Amino acid sequence: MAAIAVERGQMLGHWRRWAPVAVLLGLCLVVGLINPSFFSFGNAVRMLNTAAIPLVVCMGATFVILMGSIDLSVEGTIALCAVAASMLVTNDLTGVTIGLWSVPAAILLGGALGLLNGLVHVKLRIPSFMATLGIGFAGIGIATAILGGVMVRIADTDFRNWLSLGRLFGIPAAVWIAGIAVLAAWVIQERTRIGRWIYAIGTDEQTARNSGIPVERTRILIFGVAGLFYGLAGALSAAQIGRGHALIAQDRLFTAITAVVVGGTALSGGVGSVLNSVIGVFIVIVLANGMVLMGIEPYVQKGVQGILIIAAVALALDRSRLDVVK
Amino acid sequence: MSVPVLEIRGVSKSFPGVKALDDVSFAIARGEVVGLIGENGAGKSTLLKILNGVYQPDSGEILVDGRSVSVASPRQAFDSGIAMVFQEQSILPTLTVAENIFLGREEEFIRFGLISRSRMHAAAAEELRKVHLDIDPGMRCADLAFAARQMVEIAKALSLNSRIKGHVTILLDEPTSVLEQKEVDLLFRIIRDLRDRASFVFISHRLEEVLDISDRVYVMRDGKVVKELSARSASVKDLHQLMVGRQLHHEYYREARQVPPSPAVVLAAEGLSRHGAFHDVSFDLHEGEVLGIAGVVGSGREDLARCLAGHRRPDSGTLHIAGAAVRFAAPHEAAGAGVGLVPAERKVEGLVAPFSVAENMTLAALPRFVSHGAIRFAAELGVARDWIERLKIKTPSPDTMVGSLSGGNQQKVVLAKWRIAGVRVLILDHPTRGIDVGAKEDVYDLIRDMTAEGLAVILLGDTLEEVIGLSSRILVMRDGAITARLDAPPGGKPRQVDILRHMV
Amino acid sequence: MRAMRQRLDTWLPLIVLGVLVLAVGLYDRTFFSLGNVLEVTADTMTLFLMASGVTLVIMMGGIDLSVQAVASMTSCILAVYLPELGFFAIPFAVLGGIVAGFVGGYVSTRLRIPSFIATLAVSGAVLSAGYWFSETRSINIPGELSQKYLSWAVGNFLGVPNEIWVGAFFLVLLSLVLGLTPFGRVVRGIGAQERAVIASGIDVDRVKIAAYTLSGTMAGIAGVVMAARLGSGSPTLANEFLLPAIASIVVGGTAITGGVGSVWRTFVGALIVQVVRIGMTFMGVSVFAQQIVFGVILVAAVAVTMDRNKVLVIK
Amino acid sequence: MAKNVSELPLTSKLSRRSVLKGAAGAAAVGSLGGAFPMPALAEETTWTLANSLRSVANPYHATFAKGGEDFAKSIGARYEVLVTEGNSEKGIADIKALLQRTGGKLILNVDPNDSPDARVIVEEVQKAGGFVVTQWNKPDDLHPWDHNPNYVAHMSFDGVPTAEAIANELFKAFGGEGGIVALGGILSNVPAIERKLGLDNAIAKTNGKVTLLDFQPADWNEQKAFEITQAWITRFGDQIKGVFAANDGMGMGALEALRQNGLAGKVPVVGIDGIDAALAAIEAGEFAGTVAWDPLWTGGMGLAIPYAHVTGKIDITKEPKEHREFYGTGIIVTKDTVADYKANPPKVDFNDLWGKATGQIQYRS
Repeated sequence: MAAIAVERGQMLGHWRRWAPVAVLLGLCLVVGLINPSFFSFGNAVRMLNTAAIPLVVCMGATFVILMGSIDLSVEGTIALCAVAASMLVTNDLTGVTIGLWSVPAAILLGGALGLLNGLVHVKLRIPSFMATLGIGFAGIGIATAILGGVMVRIADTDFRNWLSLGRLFGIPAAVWIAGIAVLAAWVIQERTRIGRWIYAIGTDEQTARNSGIPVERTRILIFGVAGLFYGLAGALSAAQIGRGHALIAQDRLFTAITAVVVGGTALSGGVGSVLNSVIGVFIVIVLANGMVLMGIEPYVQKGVQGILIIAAVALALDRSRLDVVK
Repeated sequence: MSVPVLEIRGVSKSFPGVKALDDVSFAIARGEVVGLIGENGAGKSTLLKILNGVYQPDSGEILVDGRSVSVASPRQAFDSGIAMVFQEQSILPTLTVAENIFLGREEEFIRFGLISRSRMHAAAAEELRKVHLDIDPGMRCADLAFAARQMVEIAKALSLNSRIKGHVTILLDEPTSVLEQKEVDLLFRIIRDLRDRASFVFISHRLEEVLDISDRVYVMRDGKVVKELSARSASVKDLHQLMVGRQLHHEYYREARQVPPSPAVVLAAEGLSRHGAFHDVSFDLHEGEVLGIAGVVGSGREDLARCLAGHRRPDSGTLHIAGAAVRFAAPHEAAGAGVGLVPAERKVEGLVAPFSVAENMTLAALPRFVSHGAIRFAAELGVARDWIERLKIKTPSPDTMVGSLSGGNQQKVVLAKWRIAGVRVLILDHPTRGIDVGAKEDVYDLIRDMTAEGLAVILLGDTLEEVIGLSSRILVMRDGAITARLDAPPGGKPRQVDILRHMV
Repeated sequence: MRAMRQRLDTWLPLIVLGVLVLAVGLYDRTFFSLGNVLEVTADTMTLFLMASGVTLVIMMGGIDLSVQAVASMTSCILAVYLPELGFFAIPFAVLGGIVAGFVGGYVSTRLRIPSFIATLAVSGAVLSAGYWFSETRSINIPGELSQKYLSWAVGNFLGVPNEIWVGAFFLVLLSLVLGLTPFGRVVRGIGAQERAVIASGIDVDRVKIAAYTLSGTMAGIAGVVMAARLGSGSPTLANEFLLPAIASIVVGGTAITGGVGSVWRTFVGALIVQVVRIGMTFMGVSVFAQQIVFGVILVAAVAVTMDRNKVLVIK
Repeated sequence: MAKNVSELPLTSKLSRRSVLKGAAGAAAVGSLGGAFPMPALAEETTWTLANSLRSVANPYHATFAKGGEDFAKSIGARYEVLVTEGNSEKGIADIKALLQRTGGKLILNVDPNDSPDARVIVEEVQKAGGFVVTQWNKPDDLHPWDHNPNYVAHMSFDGVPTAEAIANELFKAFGGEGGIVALGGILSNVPAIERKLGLDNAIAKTNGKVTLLDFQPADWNEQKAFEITQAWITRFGDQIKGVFAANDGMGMGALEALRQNGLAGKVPVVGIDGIDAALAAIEAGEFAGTVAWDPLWTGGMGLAIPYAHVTGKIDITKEPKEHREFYGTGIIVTKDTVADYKANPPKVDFNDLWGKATGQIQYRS
């Protein structure tokens, strides 16, 4: 069958796939040249530690974005789960103590909130932007209402050690957990049915439906899966700072979306991967870390960050696949 | 006929304002290939979508092996032994070949809750072998050429054959519209090979193909089956007549109206090249001529057309419009110079579906309908009404959403858009793809009208026959270069074989 | 039937607004007083002005996340330069918004970066600019200067607060631009099917950049009005405005995916957002429940108002 | 770390009650009706009291709101809490709505979201005939005596000497010599500016013994503080002898970053606000100190003073300027004083209107 032209010239496309990594390496090089202590083992561990929670968050956010949807409930879900987790371990507010069981509890709560996002979005036919925005508001509201303005202080050393402070081979527990979360997300993406269906739905929902994929159910489930990751991020957040409160996830949302996009996942859906987001998270973290290491004037940091992010996306995003950019 | 493998009885289906199917009955015997033809809007696609579980019938029943079944989803259809190749390609570019073939039915490869890549790829390789496509199942479909994707699509439908015990039915909704002759031949060979295990329903606008492959043909019109006949005893002309419901015009391609081109050159290409697409292309385009470009997919003709219309940039070479050198960086620059493109992907590039007929018509000429910064709606409506009448566009009103019109009428709106814009050169990329016979003839008439008014047309036809019939001159392309230039005056048309020789 | 249903859809945002107003008003009659109605409307206008320009961007299927930072920055420019430049400080401040909008549009279209990221990044740069103009503090606008140059924004005319006149002026202006001009039609077309608009020989990039510029301009004007109302400029003046602004647009029924929408819908949407918020204060909803109620009502309102006629896939 | 509940400082105990209330609020979401009180059928005859603040999600403002509630209960008046959620226009619109609903019979104690808001709020309240006390933020040229009698007073805490004092506690904790890093609030916030100034003063007075290695604004955000502190540890390593945070939240973020690197308790941290977590950290020897603001007092007294005027107990227009614009008392809490502070939390006497005032507000420009 020589007559059928099988492949298209894709040299550039293959190269593009590695562009986010190149951006990350370039960035590390620049920061490292200005401040060599960037390359120390200690700093690597510290950056991994800082990246742990954003990584977990981005795993969930990537799935939703790959479907072409968006999840703005990130902060509300994390806050509520963090508050729940900290109220279920030894603390100064409630008498309930279930120790490490609070972690699965937080994860499940996150999953439930995610399902709620999905149900409202799919069943009421509301754009995910609005459904998740509303539920995000409500999540923070509920966390505030439960606490009445106080913070829960966690006194459970086990909880904090297992999720954050403890170290294995010199690497903090949070990093290991984030690593497991990334692995889980990768397996879900590559080796499960809904993982593959995410791409199908994100690329062309109608075709996905015609192929017999239960699109509505999958959408709801994916929001649920994303919620599981936010739930874990909630537990990790509580363990990291040893407290639970309604504002614990402040600024997590835009950081997460920026990381996902900088990593090369398209907001229009279908293109990208959780591994891209891992690179994206590190680009964002190195950028923030580098600002301090390089001693950039505080009030221009936001501006420099903005310009660098534009540059990173311009280099990293495989725009050859996008006919139109929205 | 013994018990049909698949039968529908008295099926009706209505959409708001339209009765798409009216008491349709239809049967397929074991191992049979049934052709299904009809103009656009006759109800063929609706019928297939009901068989495939995308739509639910309002009344009537579906029987598989004589038993009444309900087909509530594509998945259920599949489990009942019915698979479909869609008219709009349903291959997802972001997934691999293997994933596309088994999309929505991955469970057979699941071990311990996870998909086994190796099993899936092995099974996919098996299916690909059937369609003689030698590609890696792990390859992303985005990296495949268009025709190869279509073959993957066909492999996907045929995979049903090895998944289901017993007899299966495969629905093919215009599988050949993007295929070249060689691929069509291959497809037909596969269909014939599989007849002991499968039955086929075949839809195509290319009636010769339908007669070639089918045993029986159903003709539909206005949501009803108007005739069922044996393919052996029917001719293309019969089928035309039955579909349209009127006498077929004797002279299909309006050769009599082909005007001798004027000596005035409106567009001249000199040594145009684009890396990986075409190289050193030179030609003149005269006023009032239809210049056909023939070539297989991959010959570079699509890329050439898009370069001429400013959608892509050539790497080298010059382009003159009416004697002046031009370089187009974007479509709007080409349009400004009087070059328009009627794209092959009508729904994506041709029309803004939620816009009204009038809004679409004036889109390329908006500044002309503006005074003091505001659109003159009355003038716009007037022009739209005028063109609706001139092109015999069937639409309730100029304000109707264009997305609700049939394919043929949509294409006329696209043509009207460029006529209103007053282009001097119009590039037609598969202008009759997926539109029915009656509308095709209208489009041919329109092309003759345009050339009579001095427009120059570049035509990338749907079939070779169409290119020959319409063109005054024909360029043949192969592997990115022009391999032949043929004159095609009325009465002195080149034969298909003469052109094919230069194409492959 | 279909036509009637469509006509009803058009009025749904207004109906939702009416029901909400009625609910609050029946609970507390003082809500209905003319003074209060004018007051509530006037208070909504900065939100509307900020959302009005973004509406165009969202109708194209893009998004502009920089408006909050832009409004804050223009308030700083105005406050810094009003004593020096007098009246000309106003166009100068708005110019800041124009430039920011243009840059966002340029980066998004020419560098082909998704608007979400492009405008988010521009927002960072604009924030830095705001700090630079204001030397990182809030700057007072002396009363007499405000009297002299900004009374068009904060005074009264015919018993109606000037904010409403300003808001109404831009409502009409932008509605006319969107409804009557080729620009407006192309904006709508880009949201519905961008590739077809490109293939029709329209310079889409130029229109897109223009729309982003307009969005920045409106944010700039919103910043000026806000500075006039609060009598000062501050680099954080418009904080927490972004999400309510986008919520106003969506609650009005404009599809976030583009193609469908209008400025009057955003006007009504902003009023809905405001009435829900103020209504909770009127009805004495506990602050602990307010955010929850707000979230739930927003979702419910969108469920009712969204114009789904022309939106095929809801993402 | 586990501790006996009876040892908890005052704010926690108070909050425990609001937890129950909050939980009830959350439960009411299911049946929204429960969240709404019955409409007042009779015309309002008494004054409504209200505190306006940023968000009940942070402990300082939650306690501030509680202080207002305590006072309202003590006189049996109706009490409302308004939140700005960080949005100036929302805060103002809410206040206008409440003025409308109460027909102007409103006593308002407001912590404006941004200093410019204060002028608009004062003008609106004056127009409606209500009474207002502002806290923390206001433009320098806006004075209560220019809006008699409705603008009753402005209360604040002088960030400069406070920050200077707590910075000195930090220096003392590491022996008075070496480098420190400092976390600031949102750059343009008045308290953030004042606290930075106080820190600078303290450093200047050490004659070069203490150096400021780096200053970064963490926007009052503990997460940001965590990340910045991590980077500092890389950049400066053991040059860092102490961490100054412009509020306790950021201080806690810095402390956790230190803890991740085994430095908690070795590198002292100071904060400002006096939240529970900070007090606990002081007890644990990880914080060198904090400044407690007594939000119960500010939350209640901002209502008590105008109420005294309304009921004729005082005539505010005749009060001296140091009773119209005054600083409250920040209590420095360190390892030495924390036990005493927790055992004897500051008491609030609503009849002693200016007992805790510490002088008229000074303007530096």
